[in-house]
Amino acid sequence: MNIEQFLNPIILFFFLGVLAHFVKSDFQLPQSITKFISYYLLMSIGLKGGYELHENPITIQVLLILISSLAGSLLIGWYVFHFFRKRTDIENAAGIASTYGSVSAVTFITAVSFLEQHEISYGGYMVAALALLELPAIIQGIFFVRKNQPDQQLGLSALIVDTLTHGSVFILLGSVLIGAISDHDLMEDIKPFTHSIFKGMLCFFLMDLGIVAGHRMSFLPRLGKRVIVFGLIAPLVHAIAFILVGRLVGASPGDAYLMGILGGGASYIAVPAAFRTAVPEADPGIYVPLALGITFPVNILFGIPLYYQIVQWLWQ
Amino acid sequence: MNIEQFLNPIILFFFLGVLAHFVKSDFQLPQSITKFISYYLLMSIGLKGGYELHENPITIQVLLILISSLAGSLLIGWYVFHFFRKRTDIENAAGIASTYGSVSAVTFITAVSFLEQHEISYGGYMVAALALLELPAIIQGIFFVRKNQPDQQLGLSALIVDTLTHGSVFILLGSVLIGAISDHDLMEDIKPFTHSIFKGMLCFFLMDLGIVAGHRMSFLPRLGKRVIVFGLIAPLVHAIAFILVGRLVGASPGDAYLMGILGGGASYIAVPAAFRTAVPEADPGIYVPLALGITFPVNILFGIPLYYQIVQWLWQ
Amino acid sequence: MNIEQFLNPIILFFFLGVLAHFVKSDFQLPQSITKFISYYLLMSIGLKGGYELHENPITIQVLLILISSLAGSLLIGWYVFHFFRKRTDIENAAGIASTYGSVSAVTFITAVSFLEQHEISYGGYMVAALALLELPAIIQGIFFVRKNQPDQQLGLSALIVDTLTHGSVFILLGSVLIGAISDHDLMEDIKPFTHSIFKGMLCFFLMDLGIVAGHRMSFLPRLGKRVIVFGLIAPLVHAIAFILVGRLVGASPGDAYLMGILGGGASYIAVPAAFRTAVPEADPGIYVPLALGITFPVNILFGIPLYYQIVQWLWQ
Amino acid sequence: MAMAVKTKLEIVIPKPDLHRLKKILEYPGVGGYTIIDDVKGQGQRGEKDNLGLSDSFTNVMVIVVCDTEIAEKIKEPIKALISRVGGIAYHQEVNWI
Amino acid sequence: MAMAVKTKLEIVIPKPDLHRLKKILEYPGVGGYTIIDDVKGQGQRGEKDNLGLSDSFTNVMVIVVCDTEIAEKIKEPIKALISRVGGIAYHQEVNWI
Amino acid sequence: MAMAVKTKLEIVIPKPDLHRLKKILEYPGVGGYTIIDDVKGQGQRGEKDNLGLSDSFTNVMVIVVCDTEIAEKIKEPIKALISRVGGIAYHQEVNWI
Ligand SMILES: Nc1ncnc2c1ncn2[C@@H]1O[C@H](COP(=O)(O)O)[C@@H](O)[C@H]1O
Ligand SMILES: Nc1ncnc2c1ncn2[C@@H]1O[C@H](COP(=O)(O)O)[C@@H](O)[C@H]1O
Ligand SMILES: Nc1ncnc2c1ncn2[C@@H]1O[C@H](COP(=O)(O)O)[C@@H](O)[C@H]1O
Ligand code: NA
Ligand code: NA
Ligand code: NA
Repeated sequence: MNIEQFLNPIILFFFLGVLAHFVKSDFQLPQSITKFISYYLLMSIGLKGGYELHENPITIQVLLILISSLAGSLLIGWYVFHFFRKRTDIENAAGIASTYGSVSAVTFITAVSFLEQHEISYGGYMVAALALLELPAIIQGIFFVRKNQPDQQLGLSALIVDTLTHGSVFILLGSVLIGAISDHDLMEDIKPFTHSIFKGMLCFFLMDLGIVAGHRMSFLPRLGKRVIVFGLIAPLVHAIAFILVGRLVGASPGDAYLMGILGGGASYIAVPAAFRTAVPEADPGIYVPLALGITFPVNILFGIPLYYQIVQWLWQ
Repeated sequence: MNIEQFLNPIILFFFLGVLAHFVKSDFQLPQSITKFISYYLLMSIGLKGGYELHENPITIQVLLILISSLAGSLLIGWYVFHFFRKRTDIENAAGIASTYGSVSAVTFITAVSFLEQHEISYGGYMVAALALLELPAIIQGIFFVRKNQPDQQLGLSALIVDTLTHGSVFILLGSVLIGAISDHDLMEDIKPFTHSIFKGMLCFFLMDLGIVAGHRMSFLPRLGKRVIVFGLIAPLVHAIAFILVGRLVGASPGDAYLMGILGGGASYIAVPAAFRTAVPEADPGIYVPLALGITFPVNILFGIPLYYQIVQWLWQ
Repeated sequence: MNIEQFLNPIILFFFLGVLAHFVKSDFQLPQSITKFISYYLLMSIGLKGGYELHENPITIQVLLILISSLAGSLLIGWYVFHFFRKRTDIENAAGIASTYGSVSAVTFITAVSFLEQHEISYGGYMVAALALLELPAIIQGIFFVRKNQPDQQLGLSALIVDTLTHGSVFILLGSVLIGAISDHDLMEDIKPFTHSIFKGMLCFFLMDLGIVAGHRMSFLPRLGKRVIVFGLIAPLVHAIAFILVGRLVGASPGDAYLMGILGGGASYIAVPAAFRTAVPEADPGIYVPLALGITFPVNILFGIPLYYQIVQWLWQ
Repeated sequence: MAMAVKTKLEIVIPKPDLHRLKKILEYPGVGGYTIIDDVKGQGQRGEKDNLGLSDSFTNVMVIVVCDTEIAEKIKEPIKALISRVGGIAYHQEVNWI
Repeated sequence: MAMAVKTKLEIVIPKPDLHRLKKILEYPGVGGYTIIDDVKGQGQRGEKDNLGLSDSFTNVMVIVVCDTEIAEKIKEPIKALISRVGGIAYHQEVNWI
Repeated sequence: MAMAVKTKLEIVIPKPDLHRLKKILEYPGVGGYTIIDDVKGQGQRGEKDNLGLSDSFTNVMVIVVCDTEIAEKIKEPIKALISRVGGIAYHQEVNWI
């Protein structure tokens, strides 16, 4: 296996953060800084996506990519729910289902910087897809819970508004929009902020996220072996399936790669936020550690280079 | 009317922030980040002004600009006080008077980036003027209150010290000074920080300010129609008057434009800070929403391009 | 004497911060921002050191520099302890000893940017030395206390782990490591973050540190004249001694200069952190004000240019 | 209102549920409240370390001083909320200055 | 001083007025205080949301534990301050450890 | 557990010593605690202004609600900790909701 990722400072900083937790370092960024940098990253990637969306209008091809990704996301949510339904209570099964059906913005951002470093292009609509695919699997998961509790209303529109206005989704969508409609000359002035310092900010952010992941890993022993094995294998299976679908619908290598990242990623920001509101009975101490403590590291360490090799091999 | 401002990402991010408030998004930057970015912006603009102050020594021409701006600022404070004196209590009339007599640093910064984008030059002393013009209208407003309360002392020197040492005034003045005396070669090393990422930081800051403005707008219904109409029209009138004065004293187009911005802007940082200390009876729930919820958006959305057209027309 | 440092914006911002404290300005950065920027600075300098460590492998020459600096650091700790042992209680004597035996990361960073501005090269191992030299004098100081309290165990390994995992030491060491092993092409992408905006961030940080220094200076009157005179003179003596040793072991001018900075610097981050844990009886209100309120300003204002002249003179 | 005896309620709940608590505190007679943002904690539901981006591991503390009869009225809905989302609440008498 | 009964005062005031409160707390016998910075709140003067740059919409909470006679002495100036600038204050007995 | 009378302990200590306090609070029967991070203060050992990078001038406040017998048990080690590292602690009765 390629060791390239082990020499990538972005990845190394993530593991430095994990290490900080395990050696009980008091190195820790205040939550305000974590928020600042995460919003910065989402704003930057959003502006970039919007900018390119403007350049390359949406085609049938693009619609196929979006629709098949949406279908795949719901399919993952559906099978994961039924898989865990037998093993845990309904709320937590739904939580895990939404986690894997939804997407991971940070994995996506890390993958985009991997693509750029290999000079592979991708469509700006993929960033819009990132924002939009956070939602459906969340709604589906909450629906699974509610249909078993006929006394509670689904409150679908409230739920959609809630998810779309969640801080991280909101700024991503807003930035895509601003990127798409802004005057391009004026956008140039922002690039030193959104582009030049981006990778450094990402290093910094991942170090911080590593600490959070380390904290969440301490919940893992509670989860049981089966669940952990799922967290290790599922991202790879989902990602490869999405890449194959990308091949079938005729996506470009870069787009198919990012489809894999969308499929393989597990959400640990939008899902807990929505579930805390809609299904407070689901325990974030289960689905967040799974997504952030296992699936995220698997994706950035092994997934990102592996999916790339698969794409190269399928498109050669 | 020119729609250019509607395609300016800086402005769009402000309105994204306002929107975040109204759709009840939980997107919100911690106050520590707001402080950090605002100090960054003030430091950057201050260094720039100081640097240019050093290059272009002060002339009679410049003194005329400063003196006429000072007179204009006091005149605004005087008429606004007497206008509102009949409609509300003395403390709040004074608060509104100081708000409009004083200046808005963020409007100024946004206007400067508008000037730069249109490649119009302006004098570094205008930044010094920004810092210095925060003060007189505040003192005048507090004087209006105190002369009606003969038992309380004016404490003029304490008041001046208080305002000049208020965080945002202090860093602006300090940076102008450092910019003026620093070795120019050493200043070059700081430019990637103070110049390159400036516009991006401004976008970020305005998004955040949009949220604050949104919050403050919820106070507006309490203020009454008359007051709101005042907040809509006053900035345009004040700005145009200042630009005309600029024409009379022979200012350059860039300087006159910024005089307009100084006249038209309403202070929502230095004034509440000073009034909380000196006149705690004045309600920041009145003058802050007026300045930030109405006058600021009017200025950046309509004022900034309008004043530019007026300047072009007057100087053609 | 050369007034160059008085025109250096980095230094001027430090004194602007000190001034902010003394004029009772409410200008103050939240602690979260202070942490963010300090971690940023340590990460940047660490990556840089690691990168260069990778380029220039360690030689006998380098080992000589490291060993003589280590010896010097312990010697300082030893004599300072015995000097203060007669004048104050054992815990505080040990605190001051560790403070001066250990090193000051911010002084080092400021000195590095001084070197770069004068285009003098230095070895990446000096950054590793900075990280490693924080430790020995701390252990020595704690040992002085413990050997007088035979009932308490030294807990040496716990102490080493504690110091090496202290936030600021941890990120510095971690970044040196990542800088040394990372793919160099990938490192290039991070440079706009770690290099271009570095000096500006340093200005900002020093302004903030100036405020903290101002606060700590208010403890100084308690310390007595002798202690203050020590804080004024010790850095110069230590630094010059270290530079001379550097000359003897055949260090390059840049390396010897930084040896001087290591010797002359007094620790106000790692030492209080370690002592709060290991010797809570020592009063940080004594050794922190001494290091931050006196020795640090002496070093950056007088030391940095003076040591440079000495080096030039010795190596000419 | 000097020296009147009042009831002080202190409530710790997960930050994402603050809006639910605020709704309860709209009860007429509750004159106000104070919010200490972003507190950490340890309880039956594990550690809240105030890390991460979803506020799922962050608490807030809310302090309400009101008349004792009013406190009696809002106690039940607060108790119900806590049993659903986690947290604690307790009350004491205080002397209003 | 173990187990002594003391009075605990809790005061919430606008952040820009903290220096006025600190001056009151310089009263001899007040051994110390603790400040919780940047709290939010709701009261008669509307919402304090801890947003913006002037600290005008930010509160602080101050906790003072002192002898009951001392508390009696500083109550009046605190009350006067609050009636001028807003906020609340109340006190209780506590057992000092 | 409704309306049970419990003891509330409030402890202010230097932030670097929080891990010591947490160890005391591992005592069986202490069901949980709440931590207010980064508080400022004034006491016998001078001002804690929450500035700087070593947390040496920063306090934390910890709130523990537990049965009165348990509180009696942990009081002594808390007192010993405070006398070593500084800070204050006190307790009161509260009514658990
Ligand atoms: N006994 C306690 N004393 C003080 N705070 C507590 C206690 N139990 C729980 N808490 C707080 O309430 C939060 C939620 O508690 P729980 O729902 O039991 O996990 C914890 O994270 C603590 O902040
Ligand atoms: N009944 C209350 N209970 C708790 N805190 C209150 C109460 N009333 C007011 N406060 C706090 O005191 C601040 C100022 O109150 P006011 O001056 O009434 O607007 C509010 O923002 C709250 O933080
Ligand atoms: N009388 C008091 N009332 C409230 N808080 C106090 C009091 N005395 C001390 N403190 C807090 O405890 C911390 C440490 O106190 P000390 O060890 O006495 O310096 C102070 O910084 C305050 O936060
Ligand atoms: Na997925
Ligand atoms: Na004005
Ligand atoms: Na040293």
